[in-house]
Amino acid sequence: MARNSLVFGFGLLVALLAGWVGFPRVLYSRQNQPLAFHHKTHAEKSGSAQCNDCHTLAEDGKFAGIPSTETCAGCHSEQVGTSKDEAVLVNSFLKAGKPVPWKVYARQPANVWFSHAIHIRRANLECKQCHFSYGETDEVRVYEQNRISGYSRDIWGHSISRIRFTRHDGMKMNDCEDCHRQRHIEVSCLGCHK
Amino acid sequence: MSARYGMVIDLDRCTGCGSCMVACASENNVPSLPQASDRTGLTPMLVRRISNGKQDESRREAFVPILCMQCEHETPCVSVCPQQAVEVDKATGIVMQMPQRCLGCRYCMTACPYHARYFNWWDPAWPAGMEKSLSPGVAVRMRGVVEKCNLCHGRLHSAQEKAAGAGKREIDPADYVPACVEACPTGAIRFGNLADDNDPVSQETHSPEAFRLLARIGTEPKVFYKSKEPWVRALADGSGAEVKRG
Amino acid sequence: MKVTRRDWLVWGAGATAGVVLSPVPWKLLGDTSIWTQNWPWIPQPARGPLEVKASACTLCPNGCGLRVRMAGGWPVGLAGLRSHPVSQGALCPLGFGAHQLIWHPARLRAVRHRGGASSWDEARAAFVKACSEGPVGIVDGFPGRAASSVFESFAQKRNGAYRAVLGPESQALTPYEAWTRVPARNLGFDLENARTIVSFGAPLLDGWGTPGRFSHLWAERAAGQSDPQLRLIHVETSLSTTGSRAWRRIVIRPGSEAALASGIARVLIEDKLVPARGPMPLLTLSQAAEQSGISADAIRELAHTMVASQPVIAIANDDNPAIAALNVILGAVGSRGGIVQRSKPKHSTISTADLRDMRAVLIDSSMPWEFVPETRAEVFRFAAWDGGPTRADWLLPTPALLEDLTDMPTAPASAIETYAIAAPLVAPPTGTLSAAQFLAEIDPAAAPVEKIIRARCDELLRGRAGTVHAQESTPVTNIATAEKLEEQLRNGGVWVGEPPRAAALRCDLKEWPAERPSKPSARSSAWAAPVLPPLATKLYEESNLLQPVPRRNS
Amino acid sequence: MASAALADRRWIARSEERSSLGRFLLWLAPWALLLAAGVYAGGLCLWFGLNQTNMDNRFAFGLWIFLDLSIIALGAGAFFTGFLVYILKRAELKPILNTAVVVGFICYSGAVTILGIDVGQPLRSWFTFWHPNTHSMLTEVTFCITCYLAVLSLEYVPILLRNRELRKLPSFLIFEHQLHKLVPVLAAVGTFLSFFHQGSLGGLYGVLRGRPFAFREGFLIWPSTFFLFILSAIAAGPSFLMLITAAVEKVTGKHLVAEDVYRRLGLISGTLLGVYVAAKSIDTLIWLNVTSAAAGVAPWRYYEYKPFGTPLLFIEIVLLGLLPAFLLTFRKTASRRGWLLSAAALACGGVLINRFVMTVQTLALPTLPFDEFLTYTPSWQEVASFGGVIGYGVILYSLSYRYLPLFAKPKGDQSHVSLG
Repeated sequence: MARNSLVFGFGLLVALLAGWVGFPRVLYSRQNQPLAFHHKTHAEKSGSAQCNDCHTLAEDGKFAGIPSTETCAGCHSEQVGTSKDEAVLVNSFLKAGKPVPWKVYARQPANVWFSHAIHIRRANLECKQCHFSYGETDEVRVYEQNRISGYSRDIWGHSISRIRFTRHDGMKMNDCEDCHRQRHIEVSCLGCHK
Repeated sequence: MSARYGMVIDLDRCTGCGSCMVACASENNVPSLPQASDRTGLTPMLVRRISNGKQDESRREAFVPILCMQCEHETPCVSVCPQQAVEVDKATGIVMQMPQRCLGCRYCMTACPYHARYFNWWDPAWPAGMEKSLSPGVAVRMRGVVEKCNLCHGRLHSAQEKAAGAGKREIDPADYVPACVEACPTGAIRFGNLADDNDPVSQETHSPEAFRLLARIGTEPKVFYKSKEPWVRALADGSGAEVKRG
Repeated sequence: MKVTRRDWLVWGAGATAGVVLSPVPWKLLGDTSIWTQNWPWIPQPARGPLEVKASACTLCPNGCGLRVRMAGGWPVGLAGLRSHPVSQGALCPLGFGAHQLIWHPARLRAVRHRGGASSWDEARAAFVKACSEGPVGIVDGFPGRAASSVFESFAQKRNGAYRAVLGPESQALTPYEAWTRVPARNLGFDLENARTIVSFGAPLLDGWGTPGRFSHLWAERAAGQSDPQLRLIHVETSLSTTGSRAWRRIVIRPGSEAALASGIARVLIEDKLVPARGPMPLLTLSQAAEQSGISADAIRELAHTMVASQPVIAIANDDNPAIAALNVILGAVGSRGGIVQRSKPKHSTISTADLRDMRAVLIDSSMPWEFVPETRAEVFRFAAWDGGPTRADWLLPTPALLEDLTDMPTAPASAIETYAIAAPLVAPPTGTLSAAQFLAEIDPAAAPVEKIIRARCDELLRGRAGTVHAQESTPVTNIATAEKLEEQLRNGGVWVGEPPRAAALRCDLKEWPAERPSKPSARSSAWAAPVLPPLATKLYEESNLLQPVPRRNS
Repeated sequence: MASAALADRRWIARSEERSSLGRFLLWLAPWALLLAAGVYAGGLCLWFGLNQTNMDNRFAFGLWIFLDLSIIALGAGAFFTGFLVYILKRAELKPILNTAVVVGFICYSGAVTILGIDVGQPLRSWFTFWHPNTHSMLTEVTFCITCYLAVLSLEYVPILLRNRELRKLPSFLIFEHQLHKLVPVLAAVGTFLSFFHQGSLGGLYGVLRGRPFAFREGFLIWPSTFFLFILSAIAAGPSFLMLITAAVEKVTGKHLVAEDVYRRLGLISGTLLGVYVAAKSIDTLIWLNVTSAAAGVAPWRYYEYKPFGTPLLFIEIVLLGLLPAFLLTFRKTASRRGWLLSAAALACGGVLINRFVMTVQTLALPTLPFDEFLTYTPSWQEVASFGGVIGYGVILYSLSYRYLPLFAKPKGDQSHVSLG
């Protein structure tokens, strides 16, 4: 019997390790951003502290998202500094007139309708509320993509168990719902889906 | 403050041109599949031809645009859906169909007396390049789910965003007009907030000429019809014997 | 130690328990269903800013005002332009799906010669050779455009023929040319002021003239009213939608429209319902009754009803002179609510020169695909789409709607003069040329469309008449330069001339025209494109609203 | 071959006489073919979607739903026999208990499989458990059927473990004995679940106020069809068991259960059928005179459409209801096997017709005044995939019959018999 439980426990352990440690590594593919963009540096150099200095929210409620290459060209019309990425930016994107294929961590699927205007202008939420303080760091995060659903890992959140250690993890529907529940805001399915 | 969006469709004004059908399909990214027939196609807005059955000068025809009736009471499709893919929105009264939640059991289709629900029998497809013409407000549905008229909900979204951008809570009614209403050349389809007594459309629903399809099964549709012709008003009755198809 | 079979079983049991307690099964369950919600092979609309542009529809001569929603630089939705004075925010059902025509599978993208692949150079060479060998005919579906005058001047230089083929709406006006000495293109039906309209088979509610025009009138003044301000009497030979919607419906024998018209005219004159204005019809009332298949009393009753609420106007669906003559008797020609002359006469003339003795015939993309010139000449067919089998020798791909600069003159049968410009909103596919561009390449001396349009704007400005209808309407006199005017028109503005002066039109009809049965007109529908928008299947295949059109959507 | 035959014999109970392996395989072959065709057809539907069927927007439900409802009704014998034996202590029915369980398992697993193909998005069907809409009859059905299928599997296991070879493993034997203690509980649970989903299947249509032909008033949240379906199911279940058993006796040429078991089943089936027919007639009258009128429809208009119409109503209630009820209960006829079985067949037919009327006729009839009466013919894929289920059923039953003690022998130790 003792031997039995030992063998059983061994099987259990192997499976648990595979499931909790191995599986996430297999499930998500890791992709680098096309350019090493540093939020902090840009904030300092351009002297713009506010998110919406670059990620503008227009009067008609339209949110610009990631700034266009025209905005980059404002400073980077010619190479600034000597880094390899700098050359790439100027030559293969700005000069070529091609948009930079950023991988968007917070990208929601096509069936989701999200209005920054409503959340910022009406609910006065801070960008951090959902986007963490990424904008203040100088790290270039690796973009992790779920191989099956194609979602960015940020949607599910980084803890595979969805037991959050930081409040800012996960942008799943449940996370939207939690926030809405706290604020007693009732939204129908098509309130956020299209 | 919660609205009850509805319609009054003046059947005496409808000439059966079908503009509403095409405008609806274009707005809602409804595919046009060569293999689809009048029994398997997707027509969230469908104009049906009826007549008084005569074949001489005395023949009268009418056209009945059929869309989701937005039933207010005992909404047949909502109670039957096993996984809450259909709901009546408290804020707008719109009966909402969620293709991403739907498992395609089609129980709601058997429940709908108006045949206003459609199943995606095929994967949606467009000729090469035509996907660039898809309207951005609406996600394309996948094969194997039910869809129906959501009262151009994408347009409500843009109206809400516009209001929020201007820091307003309420949308400007002019910003939210469904595609079929906008398209109708004779103004036969009128759209408004039935909860607002000052809304002309809401007042029209009380006219003696206004009626609802199958009124007596008690689903209280928010889509009303109206006509001066008695034989057309007979539509209100399920057993409307004097009405003939086509 | 020895590993037994039992050990494996136990180990497996443990592993199974472990897997169940791990995220693997649950996460996979979730992600596979999310996958079904975002199947990679299902196209989704592009992300990008939405902009709204105003333009004009160029699919038929009516040129309805278009509100174009664009996303990512491509049109994603069409709607009517409310500010357009004639179409008044309406489009035909096909128009609402027209933006997808750009991507229609039948889109022509390369020159074809007798079914085989060819090139613009070969086509140009062949056309130049033809021009040098004999006269060329040019066939135009929407006369009066800048392109039309390119065609005309080219044809004149080559002592060839320019021919415009008219739709039924304009054809119904041709008989008056002889009696009023005003070209039919400058005449119009003043429906807006009529009280009684007698249509002899004209499908007024079923694709006649500008879609928004009559349907608006009818909806506001007639729909559902037992004693309407606007009485629509529909004479038809087979039960039609317009008939079932009309205030009165009269069913007669096929081809007997003229007979009925004569009968009515005779009653009008005999019963002194109208002052004697014209000759007595040749047909007696009994003959008319006998031919049309309705009783003499019915005809007399009809005549009395017609004049009961005036102004009254009769509208034919072809160029039948008898119905035109009836209008003369009714006093409808040159009177308010009748046939009127539009404010600004255009000098362009409609030559009905036949194309039999031409060396080559150039057919513009504005002509319906069905049109077959009665000629043995070499045919150069311009089209944006392939409509299937054709007798044309050359198929030459042109820009489609929203891709080409075109001006849209007054819609057929309109009572008011209008002028609009459809500016290109998207770039046409490489390797496409409009007929006008093609001719301009051959004859560098000829003025290009851009120049002509500018000249016309200049002309309008100097005319100091009319207003430009856009978001708000501006009198031409308040516009500084032709550039400004053109810019406004290019952005969806519509120039509208002064209201017609009915009395300006003089008409004398010597004797009653010879009877002849009505014949279907050369072009059945205004729709010029050889294909229908894909979404037309909603009307034809996916519902039984309309009878299927077999070839059109191929 | 010889060694195979030997191995095969080792698995067959010592006391049992079975045909040679060769003959057995020969018997399975055609059914295997049917199953293969079914798997192929079902695969087509899963891969290309439901455009493989002939269903359409009006006929959103078709052949599959009709047959699902039917076999679930016929499978009711499983829970009902268990109920009679363990709850009502009708020991004389024990001999057919195992067969009842196997038949039930086949019917339910088959139905669930077909439902899996019938939905447009099978990969999302678990949403019903995650976001259930408690108001939906379909939710009730889904939950009960899946739970009851689990119960049936648990009831199946002990039978499985009675296999000659498997019994050799001591742990299995212990496990089986434990399970056996559980069986009465399972029977009780099964009964409860079955009552609900059989009813909910009826409710499925009874609640459709949008389909006046099917809509029924009822008791609390349950329309009358809820109770009628339960009744008809438990009435037809035993009849179906009789037919199966008789068929097995015919095929194997063995005398498996005592004559009085048949008569007992017949009596139960007949009596319940009588009650059902009475209830159904009352329900129909109420619908004709009250319910339909309230919905503003002329009830008789629904019976004008051929090929259905009043004849079908007569066949359903009288020919396939009243008549078999009489034949099954009337001593003279009930004592003759021929009469008994044909009556049982009629009874089963009656339930089939009822399910057909509720599903297919309901959808064929117009609801809007300008609707037309529609018909639909299933595609070969629909037919074949259901043929697959039949093939699967026969194969599973044959295997169970060959290697498991389905029919406890009249004499022999009771412990065998009790193993249900």
